[in-house]
Amino acid sequence: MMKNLIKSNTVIMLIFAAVVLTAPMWTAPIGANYPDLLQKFAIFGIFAVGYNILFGLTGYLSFGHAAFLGIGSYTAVWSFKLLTMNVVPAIILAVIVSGIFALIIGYLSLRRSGIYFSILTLAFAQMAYSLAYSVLTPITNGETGLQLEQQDPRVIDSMFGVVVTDGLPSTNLFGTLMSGYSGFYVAAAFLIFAFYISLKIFRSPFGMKLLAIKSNQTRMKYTGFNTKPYLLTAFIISGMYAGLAGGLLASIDPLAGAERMQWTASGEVVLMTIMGGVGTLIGPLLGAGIIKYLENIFSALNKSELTEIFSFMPEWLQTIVVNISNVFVGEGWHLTLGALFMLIVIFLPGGVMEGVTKIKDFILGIFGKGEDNRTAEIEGEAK
Amino acid sequence: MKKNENTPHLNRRGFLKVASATGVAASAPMIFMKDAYAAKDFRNDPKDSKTVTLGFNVPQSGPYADEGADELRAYKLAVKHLNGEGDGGMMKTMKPSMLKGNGILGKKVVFSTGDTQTKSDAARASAKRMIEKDGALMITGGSSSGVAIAVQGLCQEMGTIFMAGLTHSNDTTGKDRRRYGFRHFFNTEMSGAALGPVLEKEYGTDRTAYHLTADYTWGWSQEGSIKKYTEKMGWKTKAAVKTPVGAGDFSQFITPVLNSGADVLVLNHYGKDMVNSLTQAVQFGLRDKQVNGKDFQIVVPLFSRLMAQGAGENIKGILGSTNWNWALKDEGSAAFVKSFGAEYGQPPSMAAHTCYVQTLLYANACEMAGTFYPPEVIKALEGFKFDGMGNGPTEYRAEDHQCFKDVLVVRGNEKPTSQFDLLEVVQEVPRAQVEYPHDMLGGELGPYEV
Amino acid sequence: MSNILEIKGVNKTFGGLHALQDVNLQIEEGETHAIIGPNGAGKSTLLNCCIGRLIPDNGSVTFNGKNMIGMEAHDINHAGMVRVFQTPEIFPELTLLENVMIPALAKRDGTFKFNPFKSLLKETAIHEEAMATLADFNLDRFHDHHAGSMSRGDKRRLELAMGLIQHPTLLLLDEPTAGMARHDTNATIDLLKSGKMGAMTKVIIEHDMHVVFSLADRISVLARGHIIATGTPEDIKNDPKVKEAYLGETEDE
Amino acid sequence: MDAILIQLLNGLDKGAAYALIALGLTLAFGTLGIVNFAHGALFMLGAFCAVSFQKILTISKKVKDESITFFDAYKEQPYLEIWWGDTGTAIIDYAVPLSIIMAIPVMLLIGFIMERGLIRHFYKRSHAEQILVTFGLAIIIQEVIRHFFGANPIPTPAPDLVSGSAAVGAFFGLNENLVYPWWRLIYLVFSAAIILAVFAFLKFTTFGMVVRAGMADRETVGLLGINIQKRFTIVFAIAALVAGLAGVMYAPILPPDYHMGMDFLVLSFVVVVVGGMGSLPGAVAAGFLLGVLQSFASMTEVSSLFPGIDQIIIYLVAVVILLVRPRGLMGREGVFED
Repeated sequence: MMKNLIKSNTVIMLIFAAVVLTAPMWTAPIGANYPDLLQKFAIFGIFAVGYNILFGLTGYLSFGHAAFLGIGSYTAVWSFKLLTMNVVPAIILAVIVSGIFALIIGYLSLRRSGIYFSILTLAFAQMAYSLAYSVLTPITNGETGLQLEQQDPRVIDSMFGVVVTDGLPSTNLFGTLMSGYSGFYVAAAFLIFAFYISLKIFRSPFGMKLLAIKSNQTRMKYTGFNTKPYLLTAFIISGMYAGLAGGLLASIDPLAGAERMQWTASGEVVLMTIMGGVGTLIGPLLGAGIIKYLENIFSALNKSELTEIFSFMPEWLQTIVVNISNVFVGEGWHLTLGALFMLIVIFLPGGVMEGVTKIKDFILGIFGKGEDNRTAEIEGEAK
Repeated sequence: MKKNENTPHLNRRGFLKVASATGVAASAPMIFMKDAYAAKDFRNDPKDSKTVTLGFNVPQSGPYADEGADELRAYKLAVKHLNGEGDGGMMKTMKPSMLKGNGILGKKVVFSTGDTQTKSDAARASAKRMIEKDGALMITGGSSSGVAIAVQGLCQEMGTIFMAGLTHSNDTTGKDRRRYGFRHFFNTEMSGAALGPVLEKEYGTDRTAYHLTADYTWGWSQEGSIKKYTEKMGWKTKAAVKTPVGAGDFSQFITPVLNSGADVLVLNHYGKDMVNSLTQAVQFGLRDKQVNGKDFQIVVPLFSRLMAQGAGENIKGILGSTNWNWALKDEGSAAFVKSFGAEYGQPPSMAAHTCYVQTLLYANACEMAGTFYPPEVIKALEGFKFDGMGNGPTEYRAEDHQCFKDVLVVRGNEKPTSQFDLLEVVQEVPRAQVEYPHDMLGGELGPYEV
Repeated sequence: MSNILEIKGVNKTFGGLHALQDVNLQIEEGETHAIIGPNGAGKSTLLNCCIGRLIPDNGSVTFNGKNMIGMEAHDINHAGMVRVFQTPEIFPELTLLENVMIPALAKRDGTFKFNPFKSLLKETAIHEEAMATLADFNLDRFHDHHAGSMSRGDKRRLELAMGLIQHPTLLLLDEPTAGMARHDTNATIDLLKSGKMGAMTKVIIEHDMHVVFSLADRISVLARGHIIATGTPEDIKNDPKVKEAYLGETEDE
Repeated sequence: MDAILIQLLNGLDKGAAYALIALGLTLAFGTLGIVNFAHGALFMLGAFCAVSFQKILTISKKVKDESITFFDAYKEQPYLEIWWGDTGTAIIDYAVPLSIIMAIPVMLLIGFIMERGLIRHFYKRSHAEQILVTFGLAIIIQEVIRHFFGANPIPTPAPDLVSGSAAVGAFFGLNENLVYPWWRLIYLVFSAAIILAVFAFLKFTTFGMVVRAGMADRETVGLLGINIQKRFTIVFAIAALVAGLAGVMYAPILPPDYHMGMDFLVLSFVVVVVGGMGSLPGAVAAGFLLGVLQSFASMTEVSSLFPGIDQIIIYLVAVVILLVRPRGLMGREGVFED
């Protein structure tokens, strides 16, 4: 009974939406309840969820997805500059343009598999990055990043006679400004939508076929499937997710920089996905959240704040704890990141989601209801 | 048209106020309230709070991490001095000064820190955190022009004052200048103007230069300025080659210099690129060469002591410009070096100096304005003339928010007397020589009220 | 009776090795045709040439009147020729049920279909058919187990189920009972003889003579890349060339 | 003509570094099946062997500069110089080449510890997990180095005798002005020697034969029942050593900093893959090929024709090669394709 309830799409989506929309509340105790970080959680969540459609379902490890994030951002900023400050056209264009690039890059890269595929995607993304940083500066504004200017044409806005009072205009969704908490809620709405699509794909025959390709591609061919278009479709979808994330990044903060396309950015989404749990629905989101949290909160802690945090301890212990933990925060946040990567792979090979499953099993075990829990989501569906 | 009804003016003020003031509970529904603000209500107004928060946004990871660490040291020192702790440093030498050593406007100064990673995205995220979460009233720091411009743009949108750290590109106070952004550091135009005459004196007017330029905005800005001033005095430019940022091995760019007929190599590189290209250029024997009957010379237009450390022996005898050096003997510099040295056991870098000065200047402007309200603080800073902070009499030009002061031309020290004594000051180029019209570089400051 | 598969003059060499030499073979509709021969005789190579895994150097493979050479593997599958593999080529990470649903979907959806918004829950027809097929092979109680965790015998039967559910015109079976216990082998023979499977046209490669003589209507013997004999089980038993080919090689396997 | 010759030298020199790094990487790939994202960090550790050795040699007597009162500024004189005079100076001068003596045991030890402590538990795990764990390790190594040495590059000059340039042009009877730094020529020869040594080791020793068999077919070698575990450890240690030596000798060309490994990491993966997974000659050939092409692409004649080509040449070539040759220059079927 309970199990069926949990497996129902509607229930999952309701719970998911409730959790996402109340994020400003439950992130308060960990100090993450400010708009910028919440927006980043949602946007990189979309990026990771989309990446998981490629990597989690087909097993193809792309090392160049940041290129689509960057392309989405540039497209969106250009839409703000040329068309209108409304985010709707910007995001639609971002998704379409990154989809087109994903089609081209995917078509070429998918001619190879395994590590050869990975390096091809990496090479394309690095070319995009290098060119955006230097030669393509007229389009990308190079190192500084593409920014809005007061004298931008914005033809649609000027057609409707929107007056720019002073300073730079702001991005908006039919009048609702995109910065701050409203920006978070717009991004959250997109995340819920993106998650819903991902859930549908995971639980569709299409998704099952992608999983089967990951499991045994040769067999799929002899079973009568042309695997190339399946892989390409998955590649394009995940590229469009990245474009959506990039477009949202630019909508909330209208600036697009080349470093968004660098290999480290591509690597970041890979790490988010693996850390959270490849092929699980929620895992990549968790991974994105953890990495962004470390980057933004841990890097900002310093000794005086640590002293405050551990103030409940006796003084001698506090000094020791503060001195030890000080190594891992502030400029040492990279160390925490590295250590976390290692600990998770060593102790939780399936990512954070495996930890969640283990805890769930443990609790179920206590109540004597140990069930055969498996990571694949689909089989429960097909019953 | 629905759209028009809802967006009569694209103006973010109403929203900002609400978002900044809220915790969580108030967030969602109140976003839609507009224009419900009183005249001097502004983001992160400390109101009755006993403290005021400043945001120090410095590179803590990546290639400029050491520079960032030094900036942070300077900030912490400035906070101490503002709060009346320590020996007061430049607060005693700054003229005119309204600083009393009791914080700013009687409120104790506290700070939050962030890591720019020398990436625009990360720097903006970290600045936003300090503004949105920690309630920072002013953002300062950074070690690259790309980051400075990106954060400056953000601060304009957020209505938070930005006191730039190390940023040398013309654009920061040129085409990308902002009303809320202020730069104490000098720029490539001033480097060119200062270096030009010295180069003429040292190497003559009959020279042919070869530029290697880091392929991004700062590099181009630097190349343009040096070209402008060297060509003015009769130098020819043989070639200007762009090199990829972070190339590591520059051999393929250096070898063409050997037989190009040029007798000066200008390295428009900074940081690791500079260390690598200079080290390798020296290995290729460029400094031992004779071309056109003259000794081959290398010029590095922007120097910093931290980078000089990385280049080791190779820096000896090479000319460049710098914003400030700890060996300066004026009263302000001495006071700063003394208190920095006492605190950390080493001299401050030029980035540290700029950051320290910027913090004091902001605090003083608040005192002058008698409020934290940014437009009033901005007005207090605009056109502010001061002295006693190194670099002689200085002015924050109102039209572009660029500081004008003496620029140092330095040379890598041939005989250092200590591990810190890497640069010797060749000339303190007077301010008048490096000044340029405010409209020369274009750009719009934008509005006071956002 | 008409020939459903016609192999004419097929040659295949690997480097210096002549794996298939001028192979001619006709499979008639409705028959169960066994191909036997010593190890390395070229049996698997022959199957691979039929399903597009290998491309013969020359000769023709005609299935249902259509030339198969150069066709993509997935197109050959949809033409109606389906292969069951010797080493189980299943989807180890998927459940048994999913393993069987995949080929059923292939049959329905064709080589490519983009239906990401259809829920698997709504695929009741496919679901029922898959369960029924699993039941045919006595696997239905394991339907939610991962295929990778099953025993080798179960995997072989799963393979058969995956082939069967596509209702192929011609089923190519590569040693369907290899590695099975005697008990399982007999059960498999019964399966292949009766019901839907029994009526299907089949080509079986097999070592186990017990299986061959229990199932085959006709037998071809392949030795060193040549077909040396084709005929009924009785003919083959008495063929001197076959005896010669197997003499001295009886110890193989 | 001269320009081409010298760019060829540049390219070979760059290629030598790429080839050396890729060699160790592909050795670990091919035999152990491990995707080692910490390989760049090993290169960096090698360079820091040179740095630490130099630091040890230059432990100095500090004479306070009395003119500076605010903080302690010293005039430093290494004890070696004080004790042994010119001999001491000469030893310090040769710090980088001498540090090889230290680098060999250190790198072997690091490789040994890494393999025993971590890598061996990941042979059977997915590539994704290998990437995550080795990347995490690389970050940690980097941060530790930064903790001790700071983020700034540290100058590690070549010995005085070879810090200048050799008159290559005069030697070949070409343009007199054609010179090339001694140290780069030394690096080239050194790389060639290491590459040959590794190849000879694999070719002519029984140990090498097992390793090569392992690269051809890992499963079978496992079945041979030889103590494969021990051999794997040694192979990994050798890979670490090769990376480390590449780093030591590169230090005078590129003043080491904590991040230099990451800068080379991606590039070395591209080299390995372009060469073909698991192929040692492929990795070496690809290293030299990409190095030379990179040099030529930055000639003004080329880059003015195709703006930006020097920025992307490596990746462009990688794409073209991988599309034309499915498994890189010399890769074999079925290796790392799933």
